[in-house]
Amino acid sequence: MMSETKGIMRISWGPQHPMSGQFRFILETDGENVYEIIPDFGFTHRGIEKILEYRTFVQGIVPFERLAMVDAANVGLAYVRAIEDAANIEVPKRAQYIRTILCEISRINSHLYAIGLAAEAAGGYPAIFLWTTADRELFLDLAEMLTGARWSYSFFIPGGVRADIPEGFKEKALKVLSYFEKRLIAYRDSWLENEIWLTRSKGIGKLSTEDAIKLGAAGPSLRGSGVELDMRKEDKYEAYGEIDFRMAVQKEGDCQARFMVRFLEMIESTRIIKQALENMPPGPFKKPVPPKLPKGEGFARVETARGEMDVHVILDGSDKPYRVKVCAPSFRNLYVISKLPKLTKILVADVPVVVWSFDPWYLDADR
Amino acid sequence: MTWSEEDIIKAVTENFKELVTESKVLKPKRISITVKPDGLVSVATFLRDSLGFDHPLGAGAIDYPAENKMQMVYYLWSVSKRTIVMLKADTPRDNPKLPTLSGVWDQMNLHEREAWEMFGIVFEGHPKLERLLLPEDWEEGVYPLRKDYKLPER
Amino acid sequence: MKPSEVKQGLLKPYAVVFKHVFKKPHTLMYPYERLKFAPRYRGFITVDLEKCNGCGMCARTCPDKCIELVEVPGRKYKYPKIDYNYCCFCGLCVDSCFRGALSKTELVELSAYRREDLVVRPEDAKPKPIESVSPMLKRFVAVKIVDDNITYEEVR
Amino acid sequence: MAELPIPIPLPLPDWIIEFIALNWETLLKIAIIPGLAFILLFELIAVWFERKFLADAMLRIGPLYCGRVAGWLQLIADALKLTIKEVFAPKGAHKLLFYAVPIVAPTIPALAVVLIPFGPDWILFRASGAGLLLFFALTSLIPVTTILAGWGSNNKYTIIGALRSAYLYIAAEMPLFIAAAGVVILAGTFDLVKIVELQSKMWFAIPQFIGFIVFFIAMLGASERVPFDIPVAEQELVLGWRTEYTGIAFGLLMTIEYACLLAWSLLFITLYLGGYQGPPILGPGTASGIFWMLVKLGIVVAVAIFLRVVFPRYRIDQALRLGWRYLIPLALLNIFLTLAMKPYLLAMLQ
Repeated sequence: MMSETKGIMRISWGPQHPMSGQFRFILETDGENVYEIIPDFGFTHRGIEKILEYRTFVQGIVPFERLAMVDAANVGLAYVRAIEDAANIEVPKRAQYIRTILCEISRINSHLYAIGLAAEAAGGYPAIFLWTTADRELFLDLAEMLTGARWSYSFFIPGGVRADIPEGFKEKALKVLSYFEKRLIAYRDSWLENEIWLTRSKGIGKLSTEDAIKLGAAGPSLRGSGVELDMRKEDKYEAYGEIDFRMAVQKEGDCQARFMVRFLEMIESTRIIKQALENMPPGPFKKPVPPKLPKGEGFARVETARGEMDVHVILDGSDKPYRVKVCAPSFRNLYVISKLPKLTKILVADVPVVVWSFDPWYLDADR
Repeated sequence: MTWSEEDIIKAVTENFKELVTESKVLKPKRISITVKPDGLVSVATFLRDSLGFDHPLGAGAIDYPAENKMQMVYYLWSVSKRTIVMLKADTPRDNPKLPTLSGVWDQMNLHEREAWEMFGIVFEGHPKLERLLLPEDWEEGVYPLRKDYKLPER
Repeated sequence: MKPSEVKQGLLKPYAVVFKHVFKKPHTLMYPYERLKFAPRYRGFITVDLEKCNGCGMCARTCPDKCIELVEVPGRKYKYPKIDYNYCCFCGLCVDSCFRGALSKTELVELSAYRREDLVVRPEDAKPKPIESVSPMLKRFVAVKIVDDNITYEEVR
Repeated sequence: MAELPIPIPLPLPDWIIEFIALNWETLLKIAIIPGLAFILLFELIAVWFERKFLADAMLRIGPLYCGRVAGWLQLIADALKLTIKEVFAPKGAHKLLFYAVPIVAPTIPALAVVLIPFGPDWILFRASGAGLLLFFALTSLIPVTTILAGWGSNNKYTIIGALRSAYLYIAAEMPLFIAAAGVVILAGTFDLVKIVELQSKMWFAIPQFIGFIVFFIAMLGASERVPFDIPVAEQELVLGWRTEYTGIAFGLLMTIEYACLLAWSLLFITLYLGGYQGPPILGPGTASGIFWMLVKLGIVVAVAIFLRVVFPRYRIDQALRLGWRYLIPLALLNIFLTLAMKPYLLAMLQ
């Protein structure tokens, strides 16, 4: 429906756009101010919830990771934990630690990707966009050494992990982490305190605490507005109970705050990996699980890099799940983006900075 | 004062004795409340306003052809109570009809559109019941996530 | 804009980025030098016809149904034929094989001109050296991290 | 028959040889140093330098295979590629304007380069003592061509891009005038050669430090370098007013950006960094003057180009606010300071 006020035109900030990714926002604007953002879902809908009903549990992990492949470990963990919750499977201690390590590697990987894109959304072709890609290579090599694949690990199975830590992994990981900490200093100096980045991101796309809760933002977008909700602290799943790390929360709720939350979370992730490597318990890394699981209902909440992903699994006694319902964090973040013009003033030139500060993953939203 | 799971259930069952068909604590910090369709909106507003469940996580439907019913599940969470409530409502499978909750939580608008196009549940009072994820030329009446829709074998 | 803000916000980023000009580039000249992958890398899958007894476990666990058991002339059992058009290299088949007949290799240069060439029959799923596939390859390299610089060193 | 320093082997009619013999010097100036070859060569080198130098900062290699050494042939290859591509006007575009702008527009900044002195007597057009005025008169024509191009392409997005580039240009040009006025007050003349002569002992950058900073920032705005490359931002709706151009027309429009950068940085050097002044390395005459001009040009352009990899870009309203609220008052302050301390500064200069 074309809004009647004169001079409003509809622009499709659409799938065919340098900064939009596989998604379309219909902006109602008068050339400068954006009055309404209408999200248009469904460009990358693959019907993963239907595919999962045709796959056994171990086979189902491979398509499930395609929901947010950049953060494959955390997403895979959500499905596996939901099945384990439904069938009350206990995971050995060592497997929990290995899972935590791979999840944090995947989180750093995803946050680096998000920071690179957010920097490029602000404009030009800043060097930090390429540095993040170069530094991600090291974490991809770490994951490759542990699981055998760089992106889609499919390393978690109900009952544990598929393989043990290879020898030499700990030394290489510690070396990569110390290198990464020095690189984070270079990022902070060249970008976080960058005066022009601050003018482009401070105070833009402000999301207050009540709105963040009421509209249902997720992950760094929620913690950027001062809400203290991090599933790793909430449920203390896997080995997060025994590892001490701080929750990154910022008060202002603007693009810079969300960017800062991701940056601090990367620092915390390096500390988590170090502690997990230090006190890695001995013992088995996998518990045999029968292919057919008893009838039941399972629910899992995992803090992926984009936010809290909730998976509700219903088993009917066969070796395939009866129904898998995924509450994707990017679905909620995209919804919050569409409500932003009513909360704060957004110009057309702000749209990429605001969108990429929520770091939406469109495949995750469309399922 | 910290609300335990039982307090929340007691609070809900007292106010809506005949509407709540079943409510139980699945796991610590996780409650499932099943409600009759006509009491859905009132229980939801009660949950949101007085019990503080104002952070919607999502909503989805489940198809039970065996018991000829479809169940719509709303996942809600509260900052103060730190527990999750699965608000469930059943409707008969042949013509599924449910009152919309987009008035209570605005985000449910999108979830209900998805449930409508995937399962065929009609939400009365929904402002814009249209396609969300499926392509525009998807023919009417075919609901892919129902159990009787067979995935073409590769 | 106070002078400290100018130094912190404008001059410092300039200096930090300028220092990166003197670092070595992290990019590799791919056809001439190639990374040495980890021993567990899931690439081209080779079939050992002696060990395999045609049980079909791998065909059942494959999520995308790309393994099919076919007759091999001159042998008793049926052996897996892998269709790399649909394979996503998840490695579940290798894990599910009790007799260890399938094994992962480091080879990823699998491009072909026709879709049929991507379907690899069991008898020619032999381990192939990488030099045979990418002729321009001169040396293998591995990443060497020296405090905050990355260099590539030759590896045999 | 004036003698020719080097006999021309070509079988030319004698009246041409006569003509060349008479004013070979101005022909040399037009063709080579401040003339056509210099501007085109500068563009090729600047674009190659930008792609190679910024690639290093991004830890990658940049153009490599074109031309045996470090991809120097890449730019000539690109230029040739553009000439082969087809140039067509969109439906309903104003044919005359659409095709006129790519031809007219690059000439204006190129004309501005003519006024810059490369040596005490190595200047193409001294404009009888009003070089600076003519320079500003010429460069203020550039937004006119961008608006004509934007309107000529008959596409409402290019109109927005062209208008934005015009706003930006006005916000950047005002501080440039006022900062240059500071130099004129100190030097007392508009003649660029005299301004350079005055800087023999001390460059004007030191007494005019505020003007120096304002001029550099505003120069980036005027030539649309990174913090201000808003009209060509990809997150805008389109690629600014250049969207509808293809082939060599697009190539010519690209040269405007670098020709502007060249013109403004040359003026920046003559006003603040002592023009062709410098220790006479290649002999006393114009040779060392040209050498020093090129060295200073290299440094200034390198610093300006490197900004692209360090900073994001401003929003249009932030850029305008920066221009109107910070740069212009600073430039005015600079004028008052020079007026107040003129005798002491002149004493410092003698």
